[in-house]
Amino acid sequence: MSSMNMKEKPVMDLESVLNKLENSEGKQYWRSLDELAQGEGFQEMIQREFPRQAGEWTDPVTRRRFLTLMGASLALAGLSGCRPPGGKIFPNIKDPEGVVPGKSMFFATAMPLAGYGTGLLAESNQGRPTKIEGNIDHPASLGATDVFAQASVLGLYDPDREAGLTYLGKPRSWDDLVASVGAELKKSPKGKGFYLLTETITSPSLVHQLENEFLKNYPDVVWVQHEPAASDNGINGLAKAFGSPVQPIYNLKSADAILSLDADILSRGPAHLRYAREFSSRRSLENLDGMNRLYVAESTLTNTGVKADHRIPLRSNEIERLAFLIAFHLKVHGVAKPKGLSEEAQLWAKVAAEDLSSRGKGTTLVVVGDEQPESVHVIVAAINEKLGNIGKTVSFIDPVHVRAGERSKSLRGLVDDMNSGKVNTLFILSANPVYTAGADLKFADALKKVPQVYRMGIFHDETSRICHWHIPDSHFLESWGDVRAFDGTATIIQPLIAPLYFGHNFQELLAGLSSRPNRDASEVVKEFWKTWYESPAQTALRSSVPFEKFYRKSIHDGVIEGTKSLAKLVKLQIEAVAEVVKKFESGPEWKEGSKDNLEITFRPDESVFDGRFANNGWLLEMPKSTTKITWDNAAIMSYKTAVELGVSLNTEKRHELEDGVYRSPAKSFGYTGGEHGRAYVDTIKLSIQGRDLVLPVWVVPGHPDNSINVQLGYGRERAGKVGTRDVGADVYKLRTSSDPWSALGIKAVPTGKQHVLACTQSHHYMEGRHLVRSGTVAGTKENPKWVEAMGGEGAEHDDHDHHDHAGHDHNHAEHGKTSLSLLPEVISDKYAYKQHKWGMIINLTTCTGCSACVVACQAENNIPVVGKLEVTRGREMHWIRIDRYFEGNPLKSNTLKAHYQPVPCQQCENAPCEQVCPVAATVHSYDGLNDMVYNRCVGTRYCSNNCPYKVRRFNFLQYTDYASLSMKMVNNPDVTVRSRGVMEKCTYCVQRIRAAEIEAEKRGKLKAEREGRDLDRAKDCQIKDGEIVTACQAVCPSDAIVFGDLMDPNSRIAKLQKKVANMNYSILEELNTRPRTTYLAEVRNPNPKLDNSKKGHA
Amino acid sequence: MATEVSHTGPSLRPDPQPPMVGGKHSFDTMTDKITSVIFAVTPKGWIFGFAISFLVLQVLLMSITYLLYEGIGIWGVNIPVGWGFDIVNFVWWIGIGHAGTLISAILLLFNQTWRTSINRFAEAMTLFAVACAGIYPLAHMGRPWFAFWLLPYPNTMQLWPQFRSPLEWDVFAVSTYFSVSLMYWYIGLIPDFASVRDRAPNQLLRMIYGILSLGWRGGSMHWHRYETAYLMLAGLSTPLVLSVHTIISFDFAVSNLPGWHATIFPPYFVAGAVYSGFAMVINLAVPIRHYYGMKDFITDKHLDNMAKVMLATGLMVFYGYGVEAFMAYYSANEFERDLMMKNRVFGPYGLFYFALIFCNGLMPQVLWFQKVRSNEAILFIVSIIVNIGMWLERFVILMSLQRDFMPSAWGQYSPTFWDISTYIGTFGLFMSLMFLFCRVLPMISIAEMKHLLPEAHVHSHNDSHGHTESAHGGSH
Amino acid sequence: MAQVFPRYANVLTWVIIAGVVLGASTLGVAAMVFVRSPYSSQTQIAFTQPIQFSHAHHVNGLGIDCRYCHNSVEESGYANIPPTKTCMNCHSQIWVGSKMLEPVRESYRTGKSIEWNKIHRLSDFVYFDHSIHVTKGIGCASCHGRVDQMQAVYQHGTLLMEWCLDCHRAPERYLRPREQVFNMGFQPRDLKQADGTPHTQATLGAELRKKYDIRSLIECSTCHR
Amino acid sequence: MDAPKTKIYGLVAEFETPTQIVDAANKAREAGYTSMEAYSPFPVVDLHEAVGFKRTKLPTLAFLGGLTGFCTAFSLETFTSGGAPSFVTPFLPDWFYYPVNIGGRPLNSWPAFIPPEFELTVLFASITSVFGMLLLNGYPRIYHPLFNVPRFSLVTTDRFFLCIEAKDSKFDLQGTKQFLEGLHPYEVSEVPE
Repeated sequence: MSSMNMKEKPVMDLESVLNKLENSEGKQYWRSLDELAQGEGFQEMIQREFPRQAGEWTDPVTRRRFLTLMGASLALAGLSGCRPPGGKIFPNIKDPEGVVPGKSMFFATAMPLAGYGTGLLAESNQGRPTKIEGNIDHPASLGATDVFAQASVLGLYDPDREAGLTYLGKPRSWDDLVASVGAELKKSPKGKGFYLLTETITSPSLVHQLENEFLKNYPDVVWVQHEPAASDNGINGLAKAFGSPVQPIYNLKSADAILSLDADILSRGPAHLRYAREFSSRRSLENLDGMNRLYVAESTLTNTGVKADHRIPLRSNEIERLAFLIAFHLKVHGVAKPKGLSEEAQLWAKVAAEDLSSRGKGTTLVVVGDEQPESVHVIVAAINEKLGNIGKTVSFIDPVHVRAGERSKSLRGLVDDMNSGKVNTLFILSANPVYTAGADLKFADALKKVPQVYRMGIFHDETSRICHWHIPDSHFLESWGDVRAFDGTATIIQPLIAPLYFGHNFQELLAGLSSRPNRDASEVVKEFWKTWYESPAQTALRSSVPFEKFYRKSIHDGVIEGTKSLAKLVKLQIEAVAEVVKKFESGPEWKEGSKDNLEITFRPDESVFDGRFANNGWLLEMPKSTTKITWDNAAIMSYKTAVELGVSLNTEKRHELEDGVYRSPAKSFGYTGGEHGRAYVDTIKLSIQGRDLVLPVWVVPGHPDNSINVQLGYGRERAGKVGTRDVGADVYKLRTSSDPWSALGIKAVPTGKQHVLACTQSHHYMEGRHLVRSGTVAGTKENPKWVEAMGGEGAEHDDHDHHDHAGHDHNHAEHGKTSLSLLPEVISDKYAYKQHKWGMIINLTTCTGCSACVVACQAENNIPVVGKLEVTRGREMHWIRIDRYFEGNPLKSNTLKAHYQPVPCQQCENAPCEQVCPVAATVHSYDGLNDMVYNRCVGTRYCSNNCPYKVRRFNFLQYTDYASLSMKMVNNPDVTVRSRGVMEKCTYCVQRIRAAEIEAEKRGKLKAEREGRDLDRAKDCQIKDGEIVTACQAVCPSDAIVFGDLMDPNSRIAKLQKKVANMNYSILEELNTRPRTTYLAEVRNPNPKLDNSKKGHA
Repeated sequence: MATEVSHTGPSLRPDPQPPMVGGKHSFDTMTDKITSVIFAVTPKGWIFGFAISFLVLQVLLMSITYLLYEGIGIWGVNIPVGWGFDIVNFVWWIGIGHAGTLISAILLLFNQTWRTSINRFAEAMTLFAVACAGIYPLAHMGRPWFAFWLLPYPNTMQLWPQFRSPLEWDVFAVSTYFSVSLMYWYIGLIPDFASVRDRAPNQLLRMIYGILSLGWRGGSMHWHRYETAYLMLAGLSTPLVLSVHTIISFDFAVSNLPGWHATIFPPYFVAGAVYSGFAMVINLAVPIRHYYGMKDFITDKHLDNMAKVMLATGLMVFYGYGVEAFMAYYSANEFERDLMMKNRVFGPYGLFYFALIFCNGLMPQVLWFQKVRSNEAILFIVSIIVNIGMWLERFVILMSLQRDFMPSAWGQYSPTFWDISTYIGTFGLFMSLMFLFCRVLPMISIAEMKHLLPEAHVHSHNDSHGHTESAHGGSH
Repeated sequence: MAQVFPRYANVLTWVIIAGVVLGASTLGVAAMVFVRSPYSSQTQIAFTQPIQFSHAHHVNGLGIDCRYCHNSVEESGYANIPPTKTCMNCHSQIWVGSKMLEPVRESYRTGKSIEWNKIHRLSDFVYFDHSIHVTKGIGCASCHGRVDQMQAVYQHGTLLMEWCLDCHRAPERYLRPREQVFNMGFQPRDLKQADGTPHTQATLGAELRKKYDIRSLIECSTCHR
Repeated sequence: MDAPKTKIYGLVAEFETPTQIVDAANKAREAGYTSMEAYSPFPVVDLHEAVGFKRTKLPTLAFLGGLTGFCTAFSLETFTSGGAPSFVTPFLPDWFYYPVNIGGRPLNSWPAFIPPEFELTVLFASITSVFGMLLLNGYPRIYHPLFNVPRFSLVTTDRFFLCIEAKDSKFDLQGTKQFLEGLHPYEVSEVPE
């Protein structure tokens, strides 16, 4: 279960997989299940496979929203090995080797996103992938994952994938397809008129197939790439700067000061997990002097911006100016002082530049977002060069994806060719251009002119609808393949389950078209790596290990050694820089932003990315980290801009609502637009070049004025049952291929109508309570005890003795001494914790609010999706929520400070919830867990009322979907599936704790037996620190969550608690609930010259 | 035999007090007047009224059925506001009930003869109100079909209820309250059942009421034991009625929520209960005395007294609000303060708070005036407003939930159609039962009323006279 | 005429009252008894299986160890129902032609599972782990009964929570030495105490509980997660 | 003394005022009659003493009932939640003992146990007093010889009856009839068994 055990049965796992999927026996094993699936006995077993309880779908909207089942029978392949069902038992014909019935296993694989891979370990319960963990050995993961990887298991079972291979809607066989494509290719000798449209491709084996087989045989085939959410500005800019296209690799570990220009390094991009880890390693509270400093100038509030020590919001088109300004201050190759920019921006740039230059060479880093124009990348390259960072904090490698730099351009070319009739055949691989292509391209119309279009994709979506052929693609958990990470490291993608929805593999198609047609994907991949292995470059490798061994090891480890790209020696092209500078200075005058000079910026969405995840309930319901909006996108703007545009922020107005959410009799609050769940906001009509779109307005403090940010990926017309109907608005309609990231000259007019946003936290302020305790390095040096002191203020005017008690009492609580209670301590009598005392520390300094923990928890604990309507009623079910508070004056965007605070169940020792439960459905366990017993709960909801942290969640309706069978397969068999009317909450992943405990007990018992002596639990049955890893902890990229045994003095958590005791506090400690979950204060490292938070702590 | 009188203490016996019976009445006419209601042909008005109530009762059944089918998600409750109309109405109904017990028990102990004519239907009101209240704790559960887990009995899980929970206390309090009130009401009825039996026009009624009366004959020793039991019950239900609403208030006071966690709750909940209870009694008494022409038994004096009680309890409640606000300020606990300011007074439900201050605090001050107290129309309206006020009070208290410790979790609550229909439905239940009661049971205690007549007095001089006579007789 | 009821009415009343009181209480008791009865807990009921597999024959007669078929019982929470292959290991040599075994052979041919009827149905919210119980010295027979004497398997215990608690409250009531776990017919008296007198469950249990340092776990999350 | 031919329950005399019945009862008592009973529409001051009854034991019963109630609740709460002292717990049956750590509260949270204890005390006390009253009075008894006397039905309206029962040793039809008539009743009538 824990990351430790993941690596316990290596070879065995591998063999079993190979068995399953390579030798015919294995195939037999899989297919037999399909046949099995037809028998009604099997259906019945499936019915019984998971708890069947009373209650049907109730809330119509939720029902519509939630995935319901189609084609169950096939979806159930691989299920029969699971826990025995209620009515019948269906044993295997032959147990797959190495599979211990009832035990889950982990397989290394990787998830490609926009071409780039993140290494994963997928947990399989008897052939059912149920959970994703990060692969510690993988450079882009380091054990963490992002929300997309977590949610990928849900995507795997998504019944909407079920479409089948069709031609004009009629079913066709794979062979028909191969024949038909072959015919198309042969129409002209060299395949002229055949176009191939793909997304970004980094897969070495696929590239090899394409370039060395396919394109060799058909040289006139045109291969076009399209990646809506990626920009080539970076690569092209650096190509200018260094003469050849390169990709930057940052080393945040050794950067003391970082300046980020509109680059959301901590939460976006193929390497963000790694960067977040590296960044947090430099924000350690144990070593305040070593803390780095982060300056962020950005065009919309990102997680990186929230963590910044100094952040200045600038319109996207001002960032360039700022870059030049800084370059000027750093005296980069004759950059003159650019005009314009506000006073404070200029000051900010000056101070930042001074800070950068004042530090040693190669100890700083300037990063810039790919969305920024090439010129900025050039100038930043120059700056980094000037600061001596190149080779130190930033190095460059050859682009990882092939044909770098043509992604953004080439689509236009294709459209032109389609319109001019040059295209006879178009094969679209996974991309969804009809939806994602720029509005100016009118891709759909052009597509209709192509006589024969093939579409291979996971979903039968907007594009498939107007294509002749639809070929169901296979999910990465279903198919063989390989992918490269941001730094070039390659990983072999191995399937954990046979394709559920007739999915096929593009590489098999290419193989089919090649001279050696019948190779399946696994063979193709293996073959490629064999050639790679035999290539002259790998002599060393060959001498050390035979291929089979090497290949298996590579699969098992999830990384192929020797594939990491080497840093390139680059030389800055002075003239290129000079040219850029000249161009900039001769460029247009700076025009201050105003309501007539609005800017719009487009960014991929943190839930649905470019739209490809638009049918994923987990992601849609995940509150976005800064806005806390679910199930929607919005036009994000600053308070000032909203007022100037005449958006009414008084949400009391009773306008017609689009959806039938009942009205709140209560008035809502300030510009936050209502509380918990329901937010009535005005909608605004954005129009640009005659195209317009209506979006709800969401005001975010700290957003640059006169700039509107919109997120891609919503308003899908054919996403599936979950993501199709009125889920957000499609901003691609506003986006042109010419300026895909930001555009000027947009008109914004309030519609006077209102829209209901499902927002899980729209109360922005902490109300002067010290829930998040935030301070500075300097402040801490002055007064190391400030955190505790704040606790005092927490109960500020509270009678002072009382508070002091509370204060100390908390510390004592650790040793279980004094108490505020008049009653004697239970803990001191028979309920003294004998062996374990589980606890959790959440580090607010490093938490980047990325929400990976939220989705991970949902995946691990079978947490249902409730749908927008229920969220608007304040009934979302997430066991861990990330609170977000703002500080500062909403009118002064640059003074803004924001804080993240993940809040799971605090596992109080004096739990208020337990005392009020009439049926003892929530009680304490022998190791101090606050157990929640679903099957005892009668649902009075008193516990939730009495929970000061409001972390309990209630099944107001039948949220868990018992109706759709395929959805059951994603459930974690170790966790009870809750029914209607039952309270639930974070359990510290008790299933993992108990599993580890059982293992430890067994270990100890056998040990004692071997040594022929009595068992001594304390000695023999120890659980290694780190053996139990909670789902949230496992995925956390910034390592902000530490879980462990407070009684084990050597555990990481115990040590941490001792080391930074002065930073350790618990929320609402004055209530004497004695939470087991405590927090480390948020410490920033502002530059004294800019520090606008005068006192020690904000 | 002064000693004897003292040992029984207060009793059904009349004391020299202003007559609480108007008009010219003998034992006979009085019995006749009260029982005749039962024997009379069903009046059109009654049929109409009952029909309406019964219809509304169906709304309740519908709502409950749908609730069981769909789950409490059909209500407006959410996180953080886990309790809404359900508990508001529960507390409100229970509160209504209290006047009945108070009138029949406490006033009895205090020898208030004016209770006699109203205690019977006041007690009925108690029972019916508690019945309505009882629906909510069951219905508001997520899994009502497991409600029996709150009862202690040896089960196959070997589990027991969690006795530290106020909700568990409620189980004991409410069930005890209901059963004691029921018994109290019933033994009060026994002699009257006998009267009805003996005047019944036909055999069937004779049999029915004969069984209900258990064959009551009114022997001297029976009366003696009867009085004793009745008094003990009065003595027991007095602390009981206080404890019940105290325990209800514990549901809130025991929690740690700002706005709930207050020691003032028990007393001012009890006061509030009596307050609304009396209001409800007036709301019932006024139409009844009109409709059945019982002005002689429920006199203006009765209304006046009840109005006074309302005024008194009203002031206590008002004081309670004051203390709440003051404590919030004086405790210097930021959460309490914020709750008071950011939630109650100026929060989203501020309107309700001020409304309740008006309904319960200011408006009832008119009861200081004799003129108002003697004007049953105004009294009726005032009582209705008070009942609304008391409902608002509970609502405002429940709404403390929506903004407690963590601003991130602050939320709002708004009732749905089903919240409201359930509430209205309970009126259907209440009124239907009330109508049935008026129709088939003696709505005023006959036996006790008889005391209020001068003929009921034993002229003690006859005692001594009797002695001599008997001696004389013996000499014969 | 004033007399409403006949003389016997009094007796009748009391008879009725007595009847009601008695009836109610008996009903209550009956319910309590019922939920614990084999009928409601489905114990002692042998289902007909697609193959008349006799544990008695295989365990008692042939002396095959439990773990030969239920091979994951020591390492996993789930004891495993043997795959057809396991049957065929022997039955590809012996009783090859037997009519009775046709379903096995068919399953092996067609790759279609044998549909056994499930005997032990534990609620879905209970997480029972075979391996730990076996490791800690709880014999198969303690929960499953004398499977070695069952022609057709039936459920031995009620699987009610009280049934589990009976042991979880005081494990010594059922503990046996580790090596005896798979010994169906084990009796404490087969073992001698230090002083040579035969063990009783009491003495043995106490001794083993100390030796194995076994806790009494009745906390909820031990089984419910 | 000659027993009457037709079996009769006793003789009943009807009076019109409370005062009369009290006098009558006193006289009858003084005349040495023991098994008699006076009936009235409402409790008449000390009539039961006039007839010669003692005070009832009901209060004692109720007290005992209350005590039982308290003990029931106390043991239920303390024992089941494992709060009993350690020298008791070994003797508790499994099913009556499930100690769990509830929010760090002691197993014996006696202050929290008070409300149910109080409620059960009241409940049991009330039940005993009510049913005690009925049983001591011999109710339910829906058939009674007195109902054979047509005018007896007035006892629930405005008439008072003194009944001297045949089982009284001093009872003889004629003498007793005369004695009763000597009390100037409204009417004296025989009560057939």
